[in-house]
Amino acid sequence: MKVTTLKINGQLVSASPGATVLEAARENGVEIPTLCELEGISNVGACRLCLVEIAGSPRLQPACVTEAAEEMEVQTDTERLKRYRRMTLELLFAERNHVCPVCVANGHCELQNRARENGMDHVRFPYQHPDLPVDITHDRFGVDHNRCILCTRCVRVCDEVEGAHTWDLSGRGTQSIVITDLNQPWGEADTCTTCGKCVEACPTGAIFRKGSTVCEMEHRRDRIRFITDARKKQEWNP
Amino acid sequence: MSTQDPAAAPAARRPRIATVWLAGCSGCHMSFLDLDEWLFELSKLADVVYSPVADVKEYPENVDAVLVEGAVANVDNLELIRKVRARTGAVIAFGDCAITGNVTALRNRFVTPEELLRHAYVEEADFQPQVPGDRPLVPELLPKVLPVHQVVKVDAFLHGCPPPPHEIRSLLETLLGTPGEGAAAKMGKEENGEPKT
Amino acid sequence: MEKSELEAIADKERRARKPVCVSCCTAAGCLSANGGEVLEGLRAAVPADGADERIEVRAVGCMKLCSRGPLVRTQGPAGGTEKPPDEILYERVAPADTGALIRAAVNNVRAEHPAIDLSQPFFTRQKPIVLENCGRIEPERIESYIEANGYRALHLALREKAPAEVVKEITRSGLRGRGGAGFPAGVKWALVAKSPSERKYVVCNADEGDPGAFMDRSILESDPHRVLEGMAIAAYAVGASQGYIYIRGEYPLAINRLQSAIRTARRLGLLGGRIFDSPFDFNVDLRIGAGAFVCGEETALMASIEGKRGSPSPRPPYPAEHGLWGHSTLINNVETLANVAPILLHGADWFASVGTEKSKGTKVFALAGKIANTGLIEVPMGISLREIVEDIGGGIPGGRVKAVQTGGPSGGCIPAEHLDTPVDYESLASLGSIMGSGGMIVMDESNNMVDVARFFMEFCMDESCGKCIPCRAGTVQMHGLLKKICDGEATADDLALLENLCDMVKHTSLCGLGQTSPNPVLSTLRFFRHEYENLLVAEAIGT
Amino acid sequence: MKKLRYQPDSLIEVLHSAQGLFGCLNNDLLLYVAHALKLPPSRVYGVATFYHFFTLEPRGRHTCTICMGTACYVKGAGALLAAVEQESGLKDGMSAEDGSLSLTTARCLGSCGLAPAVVYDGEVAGHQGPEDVLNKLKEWEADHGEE
Amino acid sequence: MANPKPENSKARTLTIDPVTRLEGHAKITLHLDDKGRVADARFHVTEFRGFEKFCDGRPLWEMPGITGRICGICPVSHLLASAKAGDEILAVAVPSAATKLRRLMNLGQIVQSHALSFFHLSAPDLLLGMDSEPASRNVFGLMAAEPELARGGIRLRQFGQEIIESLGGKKIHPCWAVPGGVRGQLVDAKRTAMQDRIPEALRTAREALALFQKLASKFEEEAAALGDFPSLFMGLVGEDGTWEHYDGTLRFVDATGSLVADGLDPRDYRSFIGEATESWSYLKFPYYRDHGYPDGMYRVGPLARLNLCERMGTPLADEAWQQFRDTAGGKPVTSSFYYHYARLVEMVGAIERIEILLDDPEILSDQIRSNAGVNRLRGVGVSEAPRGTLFHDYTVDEHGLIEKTNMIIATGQNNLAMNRTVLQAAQHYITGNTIPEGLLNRIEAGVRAFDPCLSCSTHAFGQMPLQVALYGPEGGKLDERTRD
Repeated sequence: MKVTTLKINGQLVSASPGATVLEAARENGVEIPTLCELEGISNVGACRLCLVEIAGSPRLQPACVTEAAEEMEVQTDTERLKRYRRMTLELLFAERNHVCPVCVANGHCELQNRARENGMDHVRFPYQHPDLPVDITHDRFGVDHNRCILCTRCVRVCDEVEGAHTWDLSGRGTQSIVITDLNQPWGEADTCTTCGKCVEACPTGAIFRKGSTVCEMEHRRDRIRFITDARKKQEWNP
Repeated sequence: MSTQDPAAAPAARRPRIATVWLAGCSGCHMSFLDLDEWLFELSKLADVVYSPVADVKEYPENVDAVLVEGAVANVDNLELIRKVRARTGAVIAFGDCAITGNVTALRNRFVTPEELLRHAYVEEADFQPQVPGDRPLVPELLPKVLPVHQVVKVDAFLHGCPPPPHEIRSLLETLLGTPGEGAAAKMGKEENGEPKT
Repeated sequence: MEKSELEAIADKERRARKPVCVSCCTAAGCLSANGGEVLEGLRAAVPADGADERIEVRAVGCMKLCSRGPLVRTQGPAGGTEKPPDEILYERVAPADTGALIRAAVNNVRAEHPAIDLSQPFFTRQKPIVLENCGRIEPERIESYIEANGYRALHLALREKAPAEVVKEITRSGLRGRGGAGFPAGVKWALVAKSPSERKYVVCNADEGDPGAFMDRSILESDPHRVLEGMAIAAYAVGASQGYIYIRGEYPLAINRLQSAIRTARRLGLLGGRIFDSPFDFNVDLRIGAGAFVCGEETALMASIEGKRGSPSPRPPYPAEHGLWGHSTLINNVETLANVAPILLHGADWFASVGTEKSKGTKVFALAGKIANTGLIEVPMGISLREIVEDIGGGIPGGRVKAVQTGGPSGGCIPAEHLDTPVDYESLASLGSIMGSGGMIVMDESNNMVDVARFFMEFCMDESCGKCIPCRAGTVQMHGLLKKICDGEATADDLALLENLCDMVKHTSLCGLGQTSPNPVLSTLRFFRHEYENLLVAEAIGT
Repeated sequence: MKKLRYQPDSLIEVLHSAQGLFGCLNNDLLLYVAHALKLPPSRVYGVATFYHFFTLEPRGRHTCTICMGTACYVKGAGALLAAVEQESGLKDGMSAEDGSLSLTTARCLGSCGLAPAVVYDGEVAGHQGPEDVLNKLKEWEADHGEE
Repeated sequence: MANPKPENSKARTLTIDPVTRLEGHAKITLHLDDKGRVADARFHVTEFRGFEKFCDGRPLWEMPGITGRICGICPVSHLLASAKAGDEILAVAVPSAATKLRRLMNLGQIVQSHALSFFHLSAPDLLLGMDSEPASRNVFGLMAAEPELARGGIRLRQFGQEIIESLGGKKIHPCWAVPGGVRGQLVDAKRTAMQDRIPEALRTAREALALFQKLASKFEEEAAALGDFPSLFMGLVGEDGTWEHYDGTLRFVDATGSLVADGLDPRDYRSFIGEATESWSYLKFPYYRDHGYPDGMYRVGPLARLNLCERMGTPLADEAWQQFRDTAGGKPVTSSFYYHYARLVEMVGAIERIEILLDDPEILSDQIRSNAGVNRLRGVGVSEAPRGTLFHDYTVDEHGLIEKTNMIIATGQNNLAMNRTVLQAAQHYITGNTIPEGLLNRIEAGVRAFDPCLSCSTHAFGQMPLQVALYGPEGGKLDERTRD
């Protein structure tokens, strides 16, 4: 099989044909931080954490949607990228009410992990402290918009994997909010199949199993990949 | 703890550290006390010149480093932290309330503190409901609870709710790594305060 | 439809013309100043005078000097009893004035009503290509457009040129996208033409969202067929058979005129199947925007045409490869498409002779702000800002120019000392601004530049689609910092943080809206830093 | 909808028509549109709330729209807005509780030559000062009083 | 203020700022009459956080984690009261192993908190002396002067903290007790480790008790001046009147030892406890409703618990309890200074009970959590915090979102008594024109005896500066000074 050869951080590496820069980096053990990306669903390039420098490109490119090309020279970890990533994370933390110590996902949160890994030790921007609702009308799950980072993983997994399209975004800009059906209480959303994929996909404590107590919510993101892989490879229908 | 003459020669002077408690639950200080027997080591390395667990009432001058627990929530906190900043070499935001506002800042989603005060002291009171308002005895709440670094410059951040004792210890050891020189010199930070020796 | 039929329509139209022509502006600017009643008044006045054999009243498009509207122009035959000027442009006409104007026109005299000096630089310094028909033809009558050489370029393309030759002609002309960034139109066309996609689309971007810009609206209201013709030529060149015009919902008049233009063009066979008996089919549908600035961005615009939320997507893939419903799509804005027909008719060399080395042709600007003459202007590329502001615009009455803002929320403020800068893509960019779609706002000493930056940031914040973090959350924080500075509560640290944030948002945002949102701050910081610094305080208030 | 052949991509056009007919887009209407176009309800809601044009709340009897385009802003539109906000007690985007008035702003009407411009119930008025706007509001109020 | 300036005879103000070695923010004002005698004294709590409001809208299940953050010293009390309120709302039976584990954690907390109060905060007064040098009158000074005692105290507190950690995974703010039970079981290795430390812990506690008994004679003046007055006492008792810290019913006794009320269901707390507000303090003033405000003053905490129970229920503690009660001739002990004594008795009892629980095979069970949805819309949880009875009262919607919260915290219930103590101490010590620092320290010590946790009581996080202000007879503030 033909492979793509490129340089990541000065190292010559090879990647599967058609692989994105992110996949190429992962295949070669290079970590690029992500938040909106989730294996098994489409990529939207929205969180901007995975931006990398590509020689010859005037703009930074999101590794999750940029295809690795022959002889490409990629830098994933320059000072400038680190600075931008820290600031992106600061913006996220300032945007809503991420009170880690009392969050159900404390200790199992991708946002928290990204902050730690990227050395974001404080937020220079004023916290916005919006007054956002919590919806636990669903029998089994809950959504706390205070902890939502609008990554839209729930929207995509529900649409692409489950096929229900219960979730979508409403509003725009900083007023954006994830909704179920016609912005109804989740418990009243007819289209929801209660499959729980959105719960597993959520990177933070925004979507959780009802009854979760502080620090208790662990997401099983591998379950989504399990389904999508099996489907792609037709594992059950040889 | 012995009292050292602050005017002593720099080389001979023991590092002076302090801990301060703003709007926080005291959990960070408890975690500090969870250093347990290492506190004996600490008392060999430095003088704790000011702390809620000690009796000195006025925050002293020429403090080398201070651990600040809690967020800035009222005018008393504000006054104290400014004084602390002016008199200290290295200000360390100690725990999540100091760094992010944390649980203390949960009230910020309300437009004004008045809403909360009314709830607590008027709606939930059985006898002479009123919002405590004797100033300055009862200090005025700031409109928003603020992390320490949004009020004064902060030199280092120690995370956790509370920060685990071993991290407090490791930070203190870093600060006191060269006893005698003073923590401020070690931190390489001088801000707003008197020149450090 | 044959060419001869086209000529026949034009002839018939010409023959129907009457010696005295009274034109009333019916573009949105004048209509909102009671222009509709003025038109009715003029029409009512004609039969009362029993002069309808000699006089006609025409509802035309924008006559450019919008601030003095409603505008009415009279054109009489040369050689009357006491020779009046051929052309008089009356300003601020009220319905009550109409009788007198008609009487004067019939009698070939100048009415006792204020008129605009047509020899002033506002008119003489313009170079109309895109706007050549504006205010001349009747936008609601296709015959009027055909009389003005309309649809000849389409005929020429379809019957005498191969698609590749059309692309080449556009490439040679040096036409660049008029929507803002100035990407060479020919290159874009060639990319779509080359695409193997089995379906292709042509999209006219009429989502003119920059506050302070109304060029596209005026073109569409005044000369809608010009745009349709441009689209059809583009579609022929790239191999598309379906076009969409994505137009702002805020422009009901332009929507109306476009709808009627599409209807009449289809009726005459100028749109639809086998146009001019060629194998070329082309249909155009309108898509009406619903109030989202971000939809001016190509990928967001396409999402909106598909009936979705207008959120942009990362590029690449570009619309030329992966556009509407995954098919290759050509997107040009109104003004770009309005340049197409003249280029084909007069040739690439003619077009390239106007403008500068790298910026060919003309540019339409909506001149507004504290200036004497606000309105629509079309000038050759390379003209200096000073000529536009001081000569054409007439300067600021009783004041001094402080800065000129170009490019809307994505642009920047150019200070008075740089007024001699030539207006072309590169020069404006070197000053930290952009050509943009053509809004040009002139500011005087009373305008605080920090407040202006805050105003634009508020716009970007409100218009951010919310998809990517730097734009969604970054604009909020930039706006907060600007407000803090304006309110006199910010320290030097805040300003430094603002600059860091601007750098970050510029380089990390997903689409153009975010990437350019810091521009008004960066450009005002560059030239008016002292205004920021004067507002800083030594110590944070802290509460 | 029939005219638009129930195409899912005609959602925005359908919402335009629906709002034109009913004044605002309530949940029943949105659900009906979703079913007719075979779209998920959340998508329809998401689109309806993305665009400024669509409103889910009924508008007041009178609407005052102040243009906040650049040209109007540099010529004092901010003062107009402040005057109306102070007089009516409404903020941008709000409707009075008694349904008498909605206050909105526009991002450039394209009537920059008339700056600052205000739209009263769909009629554009140019060169407005705070007093003009307040007079208009009073006029509306008086009209209503007579009714 | 080691050397207060001579003042004119008419009027002065004193400030003690901050009151140190306390947990929270507070000030004291003293109002003098024209002879320079203390006419009134007030204890002001100066922090406020608003938990009762900002918990609105949170899911019930997060409440233990959030309300634990009310206090870093007794997070376990809040954790348990909150989880118990949750139990009520789920309306489930908590597995008996979970109840035992929760009890174990609460006992661990009582040990650590009492050790902190005695060794870290009050021992400097008792051992170094009320008049010793302020700069070293603290735990570090104790470490220098009495290293063995200090080390013992530190290790005793550590023992308590490690019990909490063994169960909850961390010493401070473990989020382990949850509505319906607890989240993690106890593993055998940790049980053994705790068991190994019991002999040392018990020895230290008993030595401290003996030390206090020996020292008591040196502090007779303080015992009489620092809050010795009759009042009601309230606390939980077990079914047969045994000392209780987690379950049971509420009992009120008066200063003579007579039962005022008994067998009260904590869920009905509102029917017998009222709350008053004063304009000069963020700490509210709970009172016993039947006696009105402010006559319904009652005390809670170690002193109250020992005064109202009939036995401790473990051998060593029973013996110590008897000695304690004998100091008052078998009647309730009314001096607030004896809170210290009571604390030491409780510490011995707590360690004994820890031993019993650890020996119970069920303590290792993994049947520790009941799951359920919302089955009641209101729940009241109660526990005995180290400082006294703690109530959490939640109202939720049908899905479990908090609609209303009320909390009555131990220290708050001592508010009236602390004010009375300050007044008594001030009247006793403040006479004439010079006030030695040591006397001001005694006023502080009066408050300190209650071990007030002001983080808790105001749901505020923060330090407690004690500021003493003197007011003239006409009420105007005359002077204010901060001690240094």
